[in-house]
Amino acid sequence: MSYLPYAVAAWLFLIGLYGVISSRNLVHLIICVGVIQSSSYVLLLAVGYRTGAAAPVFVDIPVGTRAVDPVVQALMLTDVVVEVTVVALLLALAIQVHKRHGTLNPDELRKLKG
Amino acid sequence: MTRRIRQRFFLISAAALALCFVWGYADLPPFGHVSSSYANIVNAISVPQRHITDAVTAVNFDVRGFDTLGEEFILFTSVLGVILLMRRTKDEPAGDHEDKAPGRKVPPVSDAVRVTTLLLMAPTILFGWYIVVHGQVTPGGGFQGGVILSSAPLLLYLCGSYPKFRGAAAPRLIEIAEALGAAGYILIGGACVALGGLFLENLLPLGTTGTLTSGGMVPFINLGVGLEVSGGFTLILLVYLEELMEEKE
Amino acid sequence: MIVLQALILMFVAAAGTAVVFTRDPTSQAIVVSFYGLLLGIMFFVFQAPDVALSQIVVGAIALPLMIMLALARVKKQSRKAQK
Amino acid sequence: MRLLPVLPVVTPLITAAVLALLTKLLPRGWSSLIAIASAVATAAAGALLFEGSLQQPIIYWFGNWKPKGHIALGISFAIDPIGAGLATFAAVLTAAALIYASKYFDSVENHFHALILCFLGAMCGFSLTGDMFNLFVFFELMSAAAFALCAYKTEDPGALQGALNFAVTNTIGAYFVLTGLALLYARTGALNMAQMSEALAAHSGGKLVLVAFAFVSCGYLVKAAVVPFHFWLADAHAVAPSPVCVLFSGVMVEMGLYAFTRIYWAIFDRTLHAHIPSLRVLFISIGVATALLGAIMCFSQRNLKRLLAFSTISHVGLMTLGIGLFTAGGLAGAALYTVGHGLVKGGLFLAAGILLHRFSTVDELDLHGRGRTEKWAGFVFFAGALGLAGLPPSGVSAGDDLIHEAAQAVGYHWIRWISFFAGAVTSAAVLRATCRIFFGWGPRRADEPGGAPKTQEARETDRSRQATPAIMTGPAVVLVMAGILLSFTPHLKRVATQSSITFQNPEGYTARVLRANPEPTPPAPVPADNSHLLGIVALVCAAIGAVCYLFSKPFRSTSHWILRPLGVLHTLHSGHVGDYVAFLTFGIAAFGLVCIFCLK
Repeated sequence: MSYLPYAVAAWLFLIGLYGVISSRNLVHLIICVGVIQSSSYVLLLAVGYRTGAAAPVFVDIPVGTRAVDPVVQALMLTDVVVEVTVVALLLALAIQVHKRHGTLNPDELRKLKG
Repeated sequence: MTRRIRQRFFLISAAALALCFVWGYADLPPFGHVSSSYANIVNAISVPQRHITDAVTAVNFDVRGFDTLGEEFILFTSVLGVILLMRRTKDEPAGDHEDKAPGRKVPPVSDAVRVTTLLLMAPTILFGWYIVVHGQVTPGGGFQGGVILSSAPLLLYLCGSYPKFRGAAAPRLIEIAEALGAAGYILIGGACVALGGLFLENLLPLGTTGTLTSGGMVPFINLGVGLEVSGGFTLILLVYLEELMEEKE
Repeated sequence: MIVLQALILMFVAAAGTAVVFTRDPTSQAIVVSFYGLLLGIMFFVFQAPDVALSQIVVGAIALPLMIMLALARVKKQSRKAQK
Repeated sequence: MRLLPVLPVVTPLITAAVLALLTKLLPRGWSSLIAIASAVATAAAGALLFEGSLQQPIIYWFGNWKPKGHIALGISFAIDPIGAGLATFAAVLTAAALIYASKYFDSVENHFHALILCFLGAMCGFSLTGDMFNLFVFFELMSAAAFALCAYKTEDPGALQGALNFAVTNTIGAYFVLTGLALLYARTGALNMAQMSEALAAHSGGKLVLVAFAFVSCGYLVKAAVVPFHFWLADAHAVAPSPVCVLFSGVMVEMGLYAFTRIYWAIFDRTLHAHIPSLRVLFISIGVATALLGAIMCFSQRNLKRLLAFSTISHVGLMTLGIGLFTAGGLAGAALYTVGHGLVKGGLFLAAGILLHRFSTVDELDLHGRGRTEKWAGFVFFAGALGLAGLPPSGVSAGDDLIHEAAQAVGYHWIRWISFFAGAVTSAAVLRATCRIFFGWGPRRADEPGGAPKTQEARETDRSRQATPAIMTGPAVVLVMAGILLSFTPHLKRVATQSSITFQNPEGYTARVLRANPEPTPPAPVPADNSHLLGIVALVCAAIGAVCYLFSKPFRSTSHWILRPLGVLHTLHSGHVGDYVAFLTFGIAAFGLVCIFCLK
């Protein structure tokens, strides 16, 4: 267990990369970019976790209780926003690509060779 | 490169990259045993010094508030970007938009669906609002609540009232709300300077821990973020919806 | 607790792989929404309720919605082109 | 001083929000006026910060969260002359681009100006911040604005594809940065650069630090477009609107190099200092490969914007050589080179934009002889060729001098021949295009078997194209003249060297940030003013090469024969996003393995 989360993070990164290079559809490719992003969630989450500690919300627990890392969680919140905005931009691009090229297959987009 | 060459080339590189991952990650402290004095200090000061019970909110809106300012502008920029990318260019035929083509058939929606979705509207808005305002007390805050709020106009679409919504120039109002939210964050920061502090320095009275007004300027930032996020997401979804509806067969 | 954590991590890894290998975008939109939900549950299990909430509203709702809208737009155009 | 350090970031951002707020309400022309004013104000604030930080670097803690017991809590700006100078330069280029665009991109509804201002705010924050995660946030903000701006001409299929390649590769690069950052946080428990540096120095090394170094560096080097991460650059530049290209080429790409340099000196130097000789070999190899590949690809293009884009890649390689020396002189040279190159390249892209405006094409052969009426654009192209070759009064030559001197000091005197070659070839390519377009020299038809195929361009301007208004030629001429006369600025080399010494002082940096303890930096040695005149030779070679290429058929055939094996390079630049990501994976894996095995 002590290295499983890290292994999952690494796996998600690599499998997402594989999805991107082997994709035949831009929408699929964009979702794979999202999978790469989720690797960073898992890694950050694992880095911020403390065995047996509580969530850093001191409502029902007294101040001073051992809590997990709030800083990392704040970073992850930013990360979530970054992901969704990047995906929104990329999907908009993909829609326009389809409008102009009539295809979403990256193999058929050869406008920029050389 | 052909597909096969690309895949082989990638697999070799990925194997090497996997080695880097293994070496790097194996050197990490075992899971659950990472320590950070930064985190410990933040956990220790969030309630006594800031009267904020949710330490994550304390980091996001107070200690590292400037990051969140950047984050708001990432969303703001993306919204502008999506609007820019989806705009109608001159060479496109001015499609038969539903407000320009009154004869367009509105998809039939049964009264039952209409009533249910409208009934869902109120709880959605309430829930979103609840999540926004309790940001410094319980998990949640401007971002999470904002996204929930942005799903309300979508319900309108589901129940077929979207043309009315659009007709009421609501998108324009949402644009204004979004820009105000983004500008508001900077204005709050600037107000701190005007009050004699540094940018984003929390100078307001801190209030009673656990109430909606605790945390000094945090509730204000929270509201600004909620405005910006709900507006931003609504706009993104609206642009996508319009794009979907503009070309009818 | 540890068993639960290990299980959810395994599920996340498996679901991530499934997202990549679902080649048809429409089915993928459903798989990715499930994946978003799983990530949200994982955040809860690992004591990150704030992130869990935003992951669920974004990963299980907003993101799949955008993907569906984009796909619907693309499909409509393809149908039009075929006519 | 309570507000000034924030101004370069918040001025453009709040103006962007106001512009979005007032869209449709402002009369035509006002939004560009407001945007220009905002960029000028940003430049002024940046210049004040530059002036201030020359005396003493400025540390600014947001929200007044000062370090507690030497542990940084809040986010700090750590402003030194190089960062402030870069922010100022970004604002100056933005102002020029906005002035150029004011007449033709003034469609109030499309948020063009607001996006450019967000882009500027992000670049300023990026160059001033002293916090690792804040750097990432501004990196993403910069990227989000850049992706949208790149695809501005949505009616051009190429623009969408170029923007998509750009967005996917850079986003993946950003995730590598984030992964490296998470590793560093796990080891150090800090996000502030100074604190990370201190924690790493206290801890014995280990592979984690090397892997984190590789991921973070490569993530930012993707933005810097060094080989093998360069593929997206030519695609993005070929399709983006010309004023946006000015910012992409002139400053955004250099931001990637800046970020690498910053994190190396602020975080990793105390841990990796003993390995500088190995790192030097690594970065000089990358730089040489980038410079040569860019130069060769540049000469074989016929699309003017793609030609300029590959020349940017080549010059980025030369800047990489400068910072890859890991000495104050090298960094100072790279800094001057950045400014000199950015000004010249900005002018050239604007001139290419003028041609696109008049003739709806930037294809060199289609434009053959048609540019005779466009005297000013021709002048800019000619002057730009001088600037790229490194003719002495130019900023590029000043940078070259410093880099050569620094290289000699650490035993890499042959680097001058690389910059000679890259300067001569890129300059020859621009001269060739100038002679063809503005003088009508050379054959009208192509007899070029290899080389890049012809491309179609979408118009980027509307209204009448009968004449070119002064508002378009003005910024182009001013930028290029500033670029080739930059060396006349007094104390240029001394200020640059002094700033670099401040920059490369990790102990001083940590003391300033964490202990508010200003350590005086040792004064810089006055650099010898020995212009190596190599630029003149490069220019002469470039001129001879260009003229021979245009008039002598045997010369052309020979050069094609020599370049034929390089056809494989054209095949590699396939425009396929999968290929690009495969190369990115390869590059990062190779960089990582080299770090692990050579820097133990």
